[in-house]
Amino acid sequence: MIIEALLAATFLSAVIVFALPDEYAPKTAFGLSLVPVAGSLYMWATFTGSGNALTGGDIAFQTVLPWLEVAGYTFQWYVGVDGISLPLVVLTTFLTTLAIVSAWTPIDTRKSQFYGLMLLMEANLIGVFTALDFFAWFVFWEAVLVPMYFLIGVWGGPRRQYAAIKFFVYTNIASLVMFIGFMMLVVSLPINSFGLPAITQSLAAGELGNFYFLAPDALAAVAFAALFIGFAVKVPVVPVHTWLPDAHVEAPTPVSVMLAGVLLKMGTYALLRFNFTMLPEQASAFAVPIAAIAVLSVIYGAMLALAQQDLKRIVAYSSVSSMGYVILGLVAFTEFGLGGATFQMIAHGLISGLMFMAVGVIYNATHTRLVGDMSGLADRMPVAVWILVAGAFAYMGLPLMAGFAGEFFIFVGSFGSTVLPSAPLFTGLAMFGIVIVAGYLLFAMQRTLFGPFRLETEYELDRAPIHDIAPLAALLAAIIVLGVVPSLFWNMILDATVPLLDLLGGGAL
Amino acid sequence: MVSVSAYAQAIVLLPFVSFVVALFARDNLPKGGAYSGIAATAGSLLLSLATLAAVYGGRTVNETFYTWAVGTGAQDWTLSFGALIDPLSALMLVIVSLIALLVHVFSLGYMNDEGEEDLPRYYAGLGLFTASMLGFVIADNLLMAFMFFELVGLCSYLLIGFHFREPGPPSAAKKAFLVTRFGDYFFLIGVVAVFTTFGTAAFAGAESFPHLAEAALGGDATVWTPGNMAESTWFTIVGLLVLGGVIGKSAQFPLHTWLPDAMEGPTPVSALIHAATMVAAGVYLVARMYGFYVLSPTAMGIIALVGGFTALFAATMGVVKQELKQVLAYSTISQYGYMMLALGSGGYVAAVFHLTTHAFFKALLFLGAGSVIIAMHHVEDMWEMGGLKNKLPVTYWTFLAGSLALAGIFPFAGFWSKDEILYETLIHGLNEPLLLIGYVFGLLAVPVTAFYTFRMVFLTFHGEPRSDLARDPHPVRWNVKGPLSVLGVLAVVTGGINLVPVKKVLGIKGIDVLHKWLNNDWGGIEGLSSHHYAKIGPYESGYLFGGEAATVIAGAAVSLTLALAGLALAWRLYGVADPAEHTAKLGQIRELLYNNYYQDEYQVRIADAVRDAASGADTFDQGVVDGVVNGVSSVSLLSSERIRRVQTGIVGNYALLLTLGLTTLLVVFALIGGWFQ
Amino acid sequence: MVPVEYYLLLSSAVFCIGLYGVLTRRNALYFLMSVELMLNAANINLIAFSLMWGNLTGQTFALFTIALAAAEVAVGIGIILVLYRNFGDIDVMDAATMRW
Amino acid sequence: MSLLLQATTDWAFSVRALAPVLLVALSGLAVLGIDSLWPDERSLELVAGTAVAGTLSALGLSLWYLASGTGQPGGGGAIRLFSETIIVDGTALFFIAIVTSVAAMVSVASYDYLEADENPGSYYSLLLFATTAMTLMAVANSLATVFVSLEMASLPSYALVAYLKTNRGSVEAGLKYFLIGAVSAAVFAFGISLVYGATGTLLLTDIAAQIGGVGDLDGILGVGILMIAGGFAFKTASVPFHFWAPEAYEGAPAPISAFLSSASKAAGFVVAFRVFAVAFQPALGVAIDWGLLFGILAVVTMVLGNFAAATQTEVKRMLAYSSIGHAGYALIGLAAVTADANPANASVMGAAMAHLFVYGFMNTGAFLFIAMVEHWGIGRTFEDYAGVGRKAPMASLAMAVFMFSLAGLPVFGGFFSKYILFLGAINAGFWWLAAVGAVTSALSLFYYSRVVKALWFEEANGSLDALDSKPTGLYAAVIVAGVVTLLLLPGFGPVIETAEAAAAALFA
Repeated sequence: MIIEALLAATFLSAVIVFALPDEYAPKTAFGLSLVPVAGSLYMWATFTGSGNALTGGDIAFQTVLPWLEVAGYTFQWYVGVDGISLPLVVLTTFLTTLAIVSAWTPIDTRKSQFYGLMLLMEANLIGVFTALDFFAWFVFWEAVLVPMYFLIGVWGGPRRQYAAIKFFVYTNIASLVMFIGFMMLVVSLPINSFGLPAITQSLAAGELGNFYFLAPDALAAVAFAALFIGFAVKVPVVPVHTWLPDAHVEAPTPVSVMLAGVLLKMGTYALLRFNFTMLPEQASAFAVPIAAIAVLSVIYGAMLALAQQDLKRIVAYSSVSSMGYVILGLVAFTEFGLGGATFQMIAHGLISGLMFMAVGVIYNATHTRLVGDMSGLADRMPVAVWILVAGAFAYMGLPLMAGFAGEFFIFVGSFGSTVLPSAPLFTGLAMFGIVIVAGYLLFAMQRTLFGPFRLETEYELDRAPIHDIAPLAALLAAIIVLGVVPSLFWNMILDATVPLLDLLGGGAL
Repeated sequence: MVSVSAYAQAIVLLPFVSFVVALFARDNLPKGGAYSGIAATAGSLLLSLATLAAVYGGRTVNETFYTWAVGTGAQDWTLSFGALIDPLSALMLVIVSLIALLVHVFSLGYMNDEGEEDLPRYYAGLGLFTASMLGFVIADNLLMAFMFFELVGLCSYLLIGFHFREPGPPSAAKKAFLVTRFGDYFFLIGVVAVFTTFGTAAFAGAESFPHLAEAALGGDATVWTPGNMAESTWFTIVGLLVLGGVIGKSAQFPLHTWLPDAMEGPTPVSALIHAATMVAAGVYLVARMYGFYVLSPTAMGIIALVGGFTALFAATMGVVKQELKQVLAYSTISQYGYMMLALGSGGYVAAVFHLTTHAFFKALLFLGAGSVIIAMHHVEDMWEMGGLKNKLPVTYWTFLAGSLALAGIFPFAGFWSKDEILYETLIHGLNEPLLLIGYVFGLLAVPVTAFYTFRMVFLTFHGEPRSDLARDPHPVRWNVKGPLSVLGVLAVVTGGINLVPVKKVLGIKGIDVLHKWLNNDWGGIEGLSSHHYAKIGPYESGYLFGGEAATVIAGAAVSLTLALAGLALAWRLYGVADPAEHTAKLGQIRELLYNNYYQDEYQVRIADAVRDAASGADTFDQGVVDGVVNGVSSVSLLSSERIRRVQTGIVGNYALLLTLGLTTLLVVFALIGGWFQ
Repeated sequence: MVPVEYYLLLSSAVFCIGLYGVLTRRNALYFLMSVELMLNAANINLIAFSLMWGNLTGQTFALFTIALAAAEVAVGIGIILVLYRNFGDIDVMDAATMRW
Repeated sequence: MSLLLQATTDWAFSVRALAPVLLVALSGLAVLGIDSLWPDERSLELVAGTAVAGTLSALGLSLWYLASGTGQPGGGGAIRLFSETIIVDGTALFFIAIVTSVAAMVSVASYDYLEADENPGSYYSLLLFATTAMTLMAVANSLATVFVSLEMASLPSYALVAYLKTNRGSVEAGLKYFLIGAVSAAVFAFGISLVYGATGTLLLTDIAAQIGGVGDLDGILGVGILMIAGGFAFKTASVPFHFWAPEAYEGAPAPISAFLSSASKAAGFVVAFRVFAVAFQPALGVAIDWGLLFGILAVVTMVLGNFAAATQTEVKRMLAYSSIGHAGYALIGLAAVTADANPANASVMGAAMAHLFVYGFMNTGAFLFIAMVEHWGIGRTFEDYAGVGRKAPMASLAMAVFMFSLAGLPVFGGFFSKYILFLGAINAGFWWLAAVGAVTSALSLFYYSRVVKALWFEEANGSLDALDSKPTGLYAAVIVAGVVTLLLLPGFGPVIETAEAAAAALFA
């Protein structure tokens, strides 16, 4: 019942914060957000699950309750975690708390609504990562979008309305495509449950029937494509990424942190859970185009980042690039590939969160994010700047920081993949991303942080307040700890991903 | 008794602790953290010496002390950190910690006494830099080596860009990191490939990748290769991929361009980078996994050619430079080219020997240059100097020792090591024409080196002072003179650790200490000895004039003659009271050399092209990719506009449309249902 | 006895005449009358078929229809009245402020 | 256990069986009586209270009957009264519940809307009589009662739409509604006469029995069925009989728009469901493939409604079109009916019924929010709605709930009903209907989110001081609708179970 308690506490916190007057909202929200942090850490400490939740592993903190019975199908309240979802839950709670603190400076209107929505989103995110019944999962999945829509639309930048609607409609249409694909699959299975484990195991047993004129093979392929498209938008991968930079640029800092840090991971998490767990053979059949998309995302995303002048846009596009690695790790379908992809979700969540937060701190002080508008900031706000530099190096995959671990696991996993033809070639191409990422981050840093001090906007620069710096430092510490001791998450991740390899007879070598 | 492995870890951790202390204690530290840094590196040096002694006593180490991540199942690889303490790494530990200590001491004079700001940041950077390099040196596997290799890169970025308030250093730091990153890209592919191929990245032991590669070539083991590629081809490719990182870090052609720019960093940092850390890392890496490289003749040939070419190529550019540190920068590139030449032509010991001697004399030269720069109030142009010989005697004499070593003049350290490189290349090249090309490059670089070295010495110290600053230089203190003296001595005597020519010509046994050291004569790790490398290596030795001793003498005579010729020319042209800019006579060639063969230009052009491509991609993304998205929405809205026009607002039209709709349905269903047949 | 098909033809003709009136008349009262014609066409059918089937259901229902038609006219006249008050005319095409 | 176990013909039994209908009718008469007895007093509280009491008691009674199994297979089966022209069964009670709950919300909300009205008695009595007629539609079991109750519902509706006598929009809306309604009624009546001609009866069950033997009269039957379908299309605002709807909803007083677009539509669907499921199912193989007919209508209605809504400038008109689109969704419940597969038929029709139930709350709530805005008088367009979220957060939050629920976001009740409807269609073999439904739903998200955007994201254009008045009745109705819409997500189970059972009984 700990998951229910966690969800209930978070929802309740959201309601409480909604009801508070503005002046109490920020600190109360922070205080209340520590409850889910503590809860998730408790789950982490007492985690006893083993194996993959969908393929018959031992699910931790599991609850199954009947919910609805409709049209011959049973809908359940079914939650639980395994080694893939637990790290993501921890990431969610941790990042939300920090994002809430980072909102103290930039958010100065309608505070109780803002923090309430943040907590509401956190609750739904926890739901996404713990739900094991499709409908419960889908409700949470979509419910994440609504607070996000408001957070961008109400507190965003000048073009926030365009960005919010684009984000909302784009990702919802993607959800619809995914939903249709999944429904085609489920109605063609001889089961009456929407429990994800049941569906996975039925598919693995080869029980898929016809869907109208579609034979099982074709159906699986169509469903795989629909699911992939649906989740690809969320990730996002090229060419369905264009909502992301708009959303990021317009979103206020804490919202960008959540968007890049956790929301994008929903896409890759779902890809792992659905496409690569339920339909591994299709994943294998489509390996080359997917790997091509992954490489395209990495390189093209990095090239786009290189062309940007807005610091936030740079970080936004670099997310596209980084998430391409995750796709590559998934498609490789090896131990280190799948595990590395999952690890990279966590790592990128922390690092992109740090980057957005650091850029936000700079923006709070300078009121500009354009590379050309400033230089030499290291002189005036040293702590923030040097943490930003550290974050940038983490982004570049500096060893002993979390990003390197994730990327290296993916690369070393995918290089020898037997599922992906020409795996060394794809891996080698994707790895070139680590050069481009260094290029654009170094260029941007050189021009904004270093050199003689200059600022085009009329603001006095002060050292950033402690509550701006503290979350940065916390994130940096987490990144380093995870980079030095990846086994904190790696072992449980591996425990949950290795069973998947049996679906394709081993994967590598 | 504390284990040697614990020593090794402590050696790395001490400077790291000084980094952490400097980072967090900041302004509360005496001398901005210099003392803690000195204490830490001194501790490291002592422990390194102890380690050296332990290895001398036969106590080597090859053990894992921290498991970073493990796989299970098919990819049951262990990604770990461990210490590999053998004669090579023990020697390198001493070099690195010694130079680091001296640089720390020197920094007291160069940074503290000069009133620099932000000293804790500087000493934190130095500490981390030293720690990273030491970690790299003790690495027992390729992944760990890569990780510390990258950290070294980070530290160079931080230290080169130390003066971030000026426009130059941040740019140079960025370039250094970016260019080496480009090389590391290949290195990383290499690491990944090694894991995939062998399932391990360990350097030593029965389950090490050089050993497995050897076994695979001998048919005693099977390894993964992509697309069933022949093993020898694949090993060559993997070796060359790793070499990418080496070329980047050791500033070999064509990735050498970052190094001269890196002179923007504080001079002690340059000394550290060039002598003992970053640039040395590349060469050290090749030596570390030499057992793998020697399995591939192609890779060896390429290493030799790149090294030989770089040695000559960089030396020529050094000839025309006007700034003291620029000359030294090109000389570094050139000297590391020699080491690569040696490694590529089977001269493992020669390369390590030159690495050692070079570490000392190049550190000496940089610190000497630093002393000059202090004296000259941070003016670096040699044409502003002159006549400093009498004003800075300690600097002059030590600098001269270093210069003689660099130029390869008997009996200074550089002579012995460079001569051995050329000798090894020659004897192996007699059966391998490719190596002979490398030998010729190396030989041609000798007089050029001597020339630019003494051009530098004469311009700086001899003649009449050419500026007011040179007439009244700033004095330097003990903390500058001390390190210079230590290194000056070393530059003179280090050659003595490996008097191979003497042994060969005169037959005196036991004076080729380094040879025996690296040959595991006092103990070492199986498979990591020079004789093992020679056994499995691709080269046969050949001799001129019918004998080993004759070949030694002939080779030494040629190179010494050439060096002296270069020195003489420099004396002739610049050893006068009021030297002129003779380089102007070179005309077009001077322009070419002065612009570094336009290497920077083309690399900048590549960077620009990439940026242009990026803007193109951006335009494409905004216009086409996003255009489609917005287009879908526009088309939907446009059709919406059309559809809603049906509702005209006039009720008569509604009745008409309603009737038409009903009639149409009637007709359609009448036809379908066949009502009126 | 007149065959039932004839009644059907008659009612259809009346229905179509009414529909024609609906489509062509702009005057609201004519419009109403045309609708009455259409309803009466239904009544003709009901009574004719009632005869054909020999039960009274159709006839009874026709009475209901007539009553409802009367009620409808009552409401309709009321609406036409307020139409006249607001638009000064009872042309049904005039009231076209809302569209699209 | 049924509350009513006695044999049919008993009057007392009939009264009890029809008690929900009668309660509404009596409250209507009471309002009329109050208004007649004290014609000079504006007793708004009294008439509104009577109306609310009448509708709420009817609602409560119908829910009680539903819960206790009255008229349902578990409680003795359908109750047939008055020579089978009236039937009280699960479907009837379910729709009575929908209609009366909408009527109750509208009655509460109208209290504020009629603050300045001279004669609220007439408004409430018309409203209650229309509600009575709609509940009668739910229990009608003969084409005669169907036609009469349908007209009884229409006539007060015309008057209600044109209720604002001095408002040109209202009058124009009333006129258009009336004219199209009159034509449709004529078409409907003509269709009934043809069906009577082909089968010789008006009772639904008898028609079903006769269809097998129509022989040469299949053409007449086919035309009749088509025309009857036209009559229902008018009532449910489906293409091509939908033309009245945008204008009527836009021009009518907003509570009436809510009433018409929710209750009236639901009533239209219940008769359509009953007539086609009970009487005309055998005709599928004989005279006309009306499943295909409704399929075509459903597709065209979904497409037209949703597309036309996308670029509206006035919120109310956008909702009007969206209401047409939702009629298209509900039509799937008829379109997916096939001649044989009974479980699938019941499942998809039950889903459509459940959708109408949820729709009753979310759509009524949305229109009542508009009523609130009309009450404030800040304008009708999207721009006029800008910034309302700041001044009236609770109501705007409820509106956001309605919009997302109408769009079918899985966060609220509208998701499940729509989803199960589409799932039912797929199971019945009509994946193309589900596909069109899904695509148009995706589009609908765009225009629904425009409202949310205007309310919450934009800065107010003008003064919003009018928002300081807090109309209690409107607020209460809107909040109730919002809470129910929210609760229908976790609590959708009883709704869909009841609806499925009721639909299964229709096909039994």
